[in-house]
Amino acid sequence: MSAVATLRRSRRGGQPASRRLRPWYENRSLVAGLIIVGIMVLLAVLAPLISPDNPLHQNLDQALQGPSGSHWLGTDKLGRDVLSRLLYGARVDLKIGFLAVLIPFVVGSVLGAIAGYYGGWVDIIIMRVVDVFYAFPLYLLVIALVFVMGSGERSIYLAIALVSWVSYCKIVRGEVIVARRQEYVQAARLGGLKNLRVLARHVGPNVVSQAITYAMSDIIMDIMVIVTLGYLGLGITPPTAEWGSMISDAQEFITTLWWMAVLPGVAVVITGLGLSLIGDGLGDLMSPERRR
Amino acid sequence: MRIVQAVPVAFGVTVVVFLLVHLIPGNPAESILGAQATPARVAALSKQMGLDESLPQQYLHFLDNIAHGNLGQSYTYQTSVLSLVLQRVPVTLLLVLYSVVLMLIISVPLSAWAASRPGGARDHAVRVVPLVGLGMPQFWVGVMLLLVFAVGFKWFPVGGYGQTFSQHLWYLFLPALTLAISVSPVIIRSLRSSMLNVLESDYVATARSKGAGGWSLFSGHVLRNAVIPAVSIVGVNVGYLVGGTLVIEQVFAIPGLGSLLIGSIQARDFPSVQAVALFVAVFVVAVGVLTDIVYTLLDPRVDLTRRGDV
Amino acid sequence: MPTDTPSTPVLSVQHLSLGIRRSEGHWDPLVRDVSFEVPAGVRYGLVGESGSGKSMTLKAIAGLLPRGVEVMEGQAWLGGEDLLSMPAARRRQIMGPRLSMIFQEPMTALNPTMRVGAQIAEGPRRHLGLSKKAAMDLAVQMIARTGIPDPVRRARAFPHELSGGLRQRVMIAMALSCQPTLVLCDEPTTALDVTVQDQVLRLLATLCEDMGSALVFVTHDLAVISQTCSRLSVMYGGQIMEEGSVRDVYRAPLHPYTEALFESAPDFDDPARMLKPIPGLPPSLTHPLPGCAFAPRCRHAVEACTTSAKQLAPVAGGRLSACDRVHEIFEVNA
Amino acid sequence: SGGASGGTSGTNADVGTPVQGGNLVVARAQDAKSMNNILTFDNTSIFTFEQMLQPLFTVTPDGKGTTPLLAKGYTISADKMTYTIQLKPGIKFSTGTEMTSADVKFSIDQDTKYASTGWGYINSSIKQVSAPSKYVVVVTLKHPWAPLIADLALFSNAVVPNNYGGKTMDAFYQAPVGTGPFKWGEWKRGQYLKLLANPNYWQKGYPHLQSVTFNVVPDSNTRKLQVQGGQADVDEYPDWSTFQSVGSPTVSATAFPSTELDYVAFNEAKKPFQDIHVRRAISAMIDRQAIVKAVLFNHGTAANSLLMPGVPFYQKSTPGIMKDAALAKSELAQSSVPNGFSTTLLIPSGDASKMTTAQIIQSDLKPYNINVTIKQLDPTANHNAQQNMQYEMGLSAWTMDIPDPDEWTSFAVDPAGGAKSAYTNYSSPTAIKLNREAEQTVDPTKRAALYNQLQDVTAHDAPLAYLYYAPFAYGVSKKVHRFEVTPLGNYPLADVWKSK
Amino acid sequence: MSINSGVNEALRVEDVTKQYGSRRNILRALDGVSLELQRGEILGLVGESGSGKSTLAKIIAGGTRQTSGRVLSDGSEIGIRRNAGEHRRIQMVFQDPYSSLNPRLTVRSTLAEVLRVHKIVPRDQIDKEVSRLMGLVGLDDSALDAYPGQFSGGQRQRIAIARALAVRPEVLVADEPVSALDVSVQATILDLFRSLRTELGLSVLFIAHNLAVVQHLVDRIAVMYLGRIVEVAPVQALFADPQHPYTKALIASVPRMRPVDLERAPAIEGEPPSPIHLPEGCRFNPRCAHAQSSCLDTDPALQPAGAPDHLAACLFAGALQPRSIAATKESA
Ligand SMILES: Nc1ncnc2c1ncn2[C@@H]1O[C@H](COP(=O)(O)OP(=O)(O)OP(=O)(O)O)[C@@H](O)[C@H]1O
Ligand SMILES: Nc1ncnc2c1ncn2[C@@H]1O[C@H](COP(=O)(O)OP(=O)(O)OP(=O)(O)O)[C@@H](O)[C@H]1O
Ligand SMILES: [Mg+2]
Ligand SMILES: [Mg+2]
Ligand code: NI
Repeated sequence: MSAVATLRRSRRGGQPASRRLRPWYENRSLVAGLIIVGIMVLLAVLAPLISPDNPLHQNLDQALQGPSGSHWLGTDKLGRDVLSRLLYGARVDLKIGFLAVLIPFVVGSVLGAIAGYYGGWVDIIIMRVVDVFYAFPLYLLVIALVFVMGSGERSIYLAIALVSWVSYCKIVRGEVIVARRQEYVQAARLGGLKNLRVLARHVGPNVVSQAITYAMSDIIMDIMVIVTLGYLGLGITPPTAEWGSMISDAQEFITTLWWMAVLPGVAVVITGLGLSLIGDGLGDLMSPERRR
Repeated sequence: MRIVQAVPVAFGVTVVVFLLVHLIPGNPAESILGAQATPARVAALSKQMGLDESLPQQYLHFLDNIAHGNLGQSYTYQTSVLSLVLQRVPVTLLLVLYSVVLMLIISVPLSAWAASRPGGARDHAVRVVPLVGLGMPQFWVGVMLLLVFAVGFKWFPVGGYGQTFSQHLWYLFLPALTLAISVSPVIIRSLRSSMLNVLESDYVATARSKGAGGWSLFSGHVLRNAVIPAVSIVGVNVGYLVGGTLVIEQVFAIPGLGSLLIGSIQARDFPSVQAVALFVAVFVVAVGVLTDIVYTLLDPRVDLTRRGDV
Repeated sequence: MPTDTPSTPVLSVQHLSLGIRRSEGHWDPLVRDVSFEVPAGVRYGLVGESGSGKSMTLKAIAGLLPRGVEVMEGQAWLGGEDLLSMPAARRRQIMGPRLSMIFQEPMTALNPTMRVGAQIAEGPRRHLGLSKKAAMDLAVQMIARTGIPDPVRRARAFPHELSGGLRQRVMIAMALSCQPTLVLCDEPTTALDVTVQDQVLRLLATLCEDMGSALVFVTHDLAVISQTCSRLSVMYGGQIMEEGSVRDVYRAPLHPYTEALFESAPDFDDPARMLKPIPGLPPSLTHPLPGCAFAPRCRHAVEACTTSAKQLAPVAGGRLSACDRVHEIFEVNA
Repeated sequence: SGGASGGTSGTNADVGTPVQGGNLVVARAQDAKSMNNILTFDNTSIFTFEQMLQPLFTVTPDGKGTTPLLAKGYTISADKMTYTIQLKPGIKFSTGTEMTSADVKFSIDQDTKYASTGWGYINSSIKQVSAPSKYVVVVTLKHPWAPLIADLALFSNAVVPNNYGGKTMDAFYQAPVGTGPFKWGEWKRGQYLKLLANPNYWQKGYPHLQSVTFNVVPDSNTRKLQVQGGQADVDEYPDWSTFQSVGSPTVSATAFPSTELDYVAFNEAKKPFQDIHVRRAISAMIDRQAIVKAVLFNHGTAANSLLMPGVPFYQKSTPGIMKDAALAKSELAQSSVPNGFSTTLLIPSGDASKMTTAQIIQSDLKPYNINVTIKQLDPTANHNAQQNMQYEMGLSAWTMDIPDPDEWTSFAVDPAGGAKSAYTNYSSPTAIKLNREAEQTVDPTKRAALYNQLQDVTAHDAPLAYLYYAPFAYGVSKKVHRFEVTPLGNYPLADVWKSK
Repeated sequence: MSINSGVNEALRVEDVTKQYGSRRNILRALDGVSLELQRGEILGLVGESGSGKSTLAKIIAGGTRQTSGRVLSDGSEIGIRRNAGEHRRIQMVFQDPYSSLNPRLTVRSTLAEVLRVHKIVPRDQIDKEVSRLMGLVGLDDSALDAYPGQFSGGQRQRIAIARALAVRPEVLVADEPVSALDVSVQATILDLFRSLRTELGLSVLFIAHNLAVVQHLVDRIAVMYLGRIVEVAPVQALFADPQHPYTKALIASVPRMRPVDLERAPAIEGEPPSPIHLPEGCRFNPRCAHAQSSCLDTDPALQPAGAPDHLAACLFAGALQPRSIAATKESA
């Protein structure tokens, strides 16, 4: 009842008369995240130039060595240089992370936006489908699908895409429902703008930040999925240098040569940290009204 | 309302479970029989599996069988899948519940601690450190915990499940902890922000203006209100926890649904795979419904009949 | 009736300044050098535009400043004790029996998961040492006194089950349950309908009178002040511009800002009067100008107004104004 | 014993007097699948039911011969077509009933009956089994058959009560009854399987243990930690990579000599592997020492022959192809694809050793412009792909189940053996003839000569690229005594004991 | 019911109802509302919170569909699905200037978008038109490339009005356009509305909860109570001689600049009943000081009371004891 009234007057003067927009570079999380991920991307791009060795080059006489002058981070069980593999792994994992997130991001966001904006039956149907997929834990479906489709990069993309669009759908739908109630969206609609235009120009940009924030952590999730698939013997086809398969290869040495699993793990962690910082920062930046 | 929604979802789940096996390229009977495949056996099994029928017919059969509690025979163990799954369900259930409890024990104090000084050093620590946990594969965390607490300190057994209930609790501690560690970052983050919301809310100010402070404020006004959003977050993450058991049960040699699933997948024991997927999905849906009910009990504002259009 | 003599006010705020600490030694001031006194049993109004620092002042007194905002200097004396430098434990003892607060949004100011009776009873249990049962009885009694029908049943309701007006009555019952000497209200009726506002204002006044509690009443609505209070301060840009009795100020303002405010506000009984908006924008609190905060928008402003800081000073007849040119602009009759 | 060298052989064996009682805990990667000894193919199950079900003959500890177990002895008729076997009297099933020739006849017949789906093909030379008296069994053959006694030593011919003691086959194997040192306990599928000491065991004083528990522990690190922590006594199959680290003050890491041969199979149905030069060239490119080092951590040896050192008639001097750059070059030059080609190497997923091997082979072939793509399929699909010949190169291994080379050679070189010559389509008339002759030659010397020739021919034709002979790795608690694994992989537990 | 014939009518609402909710819990936000708006007229709409003011505004502007009834613009019915032209004719201004502008678009793009979509002016003249609009609402061109976040509430409200004016509407529906503003700016927006009416001949439906504000601006007033219009009259007539007891109470409740007697009982008792469970008979009867037994079973319709252009929905309109506003005035 008076919820309407409450909203009416509480905003009066909520903000100082002219709020200075904080420029993006003053956002500490965002900057830190960008630096971290930027370094990672740079390392990945420059891998052919800076890595000390060919990541596929085997040298069995030098297998399983600890860090040393010639191999800064040691060698794996085929005598390959771990540092080089880490650097090249960044290429594969960042690529997979971004690609695997892209399709579900787009598909999920679009469906979520449609469900949230139009509501009614469209919403009910889409959301029931989402609920169905949501009932299956990510790992379960991905593992089962990869088994069904056979291991390999393409199956992994496909399995992840099939499963993880639901999260984006849910997030974007929720945000769109909130945004739809915003007066500027109503104003746009009453201004006679077409639904698609309202969605794309007025709703979309204001709701996508949550999805992007989620995508950042989703990339990590996807890398984890790959790592776990590797553990179950379903990962990326060898001998490709890739963090997940490096971790799963090193799995048998966890109790002895522990750093072999830790190093790629650290790479994943750092990337994850960078991405979540970016996510946090973007969240702050893109929704100025949502103060932390 | 949620219960009504759960019905179509349950049907959808059966469709997905059904398609999971029937989308496999080639004749499932052949891949099931593997080494022992002779044309005669393949034909016999195809008939037994009803593969000669049309897909919708097969699905109806499948539904009919489920309705009669008949989930088929396990090819590896040669026993009824239902009994196999039912044997495992309590194990996984206990593991999941256990990890939820541990997760709460970890995240509630940490998030309260962080929320008490937002923007401070401890807040940053609590927000960032768990991220590290997010980047560690669960199996890796599990083995490390084993190494330290089971082999090193000998406080816990190295995997297994035990015989009695108290043994179960002892055996499952480390795996449950591993799972708890893996979801805690998410939970801590959202708990922290819901606690912050509560702490900054007007009614906490009101409580302060009545002279409440410290523990009486926290227990009387903050906790319950902060827990309400947390309940749905926990509910959503139960699916993730169940997914985590797949790997964790492997690492800790726990005879739950997860290890049954992985084993069955590797052995192409499709009836078992279907049954586990079905049970897990139904479980997750049930948890969703349960979460809603708990939510309603905790939050007097929610009327079960009127959710969804809020 | 109040026992204190007028010379010992219930509340005396002295040189209160609030700010946001940016870095060591650097502050963004929100409230600057605010001083006023509330005599016992008096209903005191604090009026001003949005962002003028009314709520912050009130929150500082109640010790409920939001995170980041700090007291830079000043005292707030309540019966011989400085509220601002008081230890938290002592403050908890005082909050309720000596000092209580009513908030703007009755919707959000009540704990949504607690029955209203229990919320009212919380204070008396803590401060009056009542048993659970006795405190509950008192709560029901208080509900009845606010004119809510069927108080026993209402005590068992959750806040969302009540209408806005009822919720605000519950807030009043809660604030007055320990018979405080001073009640602070922050726009208690802004969220209510006029008809309900009318009821609530009357109730608040009557109850305070009955209990002998003094009231500090913050609002942006001049008409509401005139209906409720006997003295008031007009705030602008974190400072008090003018102070005096409601009767005097409304009849003849002694500050250009007050004057402009009256001119821009519609008066229901004088529809023919043209409304005159105040030109310009409200002041930036983070970059305060050296002179009078109102100078950029003031139609009487002269060069001097923009250079030197202005102090709230007595003018005549117990009235104070922060305008240097008050004698030139206004006809001051003692 | 044979060429399996490396780790220590035998366990902390024979010190002190055996302690009676105790529960032996074996941590294994997978659960047993079924106790049905005539239909079950996986080793985990086999090694389990072998503790309960005994055949007439058994394998000697060196794995190369047989020795009577339930049988007292046997005689062969002059035409080599009839074997008359005497049974030891007084042998009882775990139920307490005595075992007689009727039980033996039933068991062997039952096995033969399931030839198409089970192990019964091993009895294909048997015409008839009869039980003329309580302790005598007569086996009549269709043709002379040298490996018969070895065949009868196979677990699928183990003796179970006549007519399954009145139960159906399925019901019987829910709780099987045999003459072995242990009897059925309980089975929590996926968790553990427990066997109890058989109080009616016919060898007095055995077994020492009161029970054996096989725990399922899928993760190899966990298995290792369990033995080291004392929660388990035996770690079945520790990874070679961590094998040395399994050893600790309380655990010995033991490599038992085996009959395992790991090889690359070339599918001759696919081009260019029908070309002998291609096969020989690739064989000469593979650095077996490197594989032994990287995969087995030097616990095995490079393989030179179709037969394994633990198998009778293994010829140490077989000229199997080893890494030889010159040979590789010249063979490739003579082949149909002198400039190299692209192909795939199929491996089962989840097998770290095969994955490592595959990567080494991939890198070994690369300099010759042979681009190998590694393709992983889950174990069952991998098996199917091989059977259906839908692969180009594949990694496989073989372990003997009976102490006679025929089990393997028939599988590997005779397309009529049902396996298309280990799924390679290899069909050499010489090899086929040699194998058939050897089967029917009872005289050991003559047999040896035939098998030597066979080993030479296959070494030259290179239908398989032999990689290495690997021993069996075990981590065994030092509290456990007399734990021995035969070259066939099984481990009799009757005289194993555990100190306090 | 309406007195004026259609010629000079900019907008007409006929017997509009709006129901929310389903089966068991039907909420009647609007229950048979009829209203007309003359050309160049500012019609005020007041009423208790939840009485359906915003709902009516949204139905008129095409934001929601009515459950039944008709909306006519220029004498022709505008359908449920509006085309761009129909949208153009009626524009809406919202209450909260902080959420009614897309925070991610500059003022220029906000305005230009509408101009482009509706092809109001040729493309090359969009910039010029944007400047003209800014002038119309009293803003400077320099503000064009700023984001809404950089403006004060009053400025934002002007921008929102400029956006509504961009399509050159005939009717402006303003839902509490000044409630969220400070008094010092409120007056400028009121002035703006007044000048828009005189300069552009706009018809405005002006919703407000502050009677003092309405009094200053509007020509006629409609009072709503629980989904019904209970009284409509020219502004002077309404304040001078309110015919419906609710209107009387509303007027008596307005806080005045002059001190009043707080001891006097409030003008109205109780809270508005739930719109889900409407009372039988006159919906104001539970709170009405004049309620008779006939009020419990007759639901009065809006009919002339006193003057022909003064309508009230009370059985006793005109016959009630005048508790006149004049009395209060004199005492002040
Ligand atoms: N949590 C906060 N942190 C920092 N600054 C704040 C905070 N809350 C309010 N402010 C600022 O403090 C100043 C004074 O705010 P205050 O709430 O006292 O104004 P007010 O006079 O009560 O206005 P209103 O009528 O809108 O309630 C404003 O400029 C506001 O932006
Ligand atoms: N989308 C909706 N769904 C359900 N009920 C609604 C919806 N919108 C409005 N209502 C209800 O319809 C009634 C009329 O609401 P409306 O917003 O039109 O009132 P109002 O007169 O504008 O009130 P206020 O003065 O508070 O703005 C209220 O009871 C409200 O709760
Ligand atoms: Mg305020
Ligand atoms: Mg409204
Ligand atoms: Ni075998």
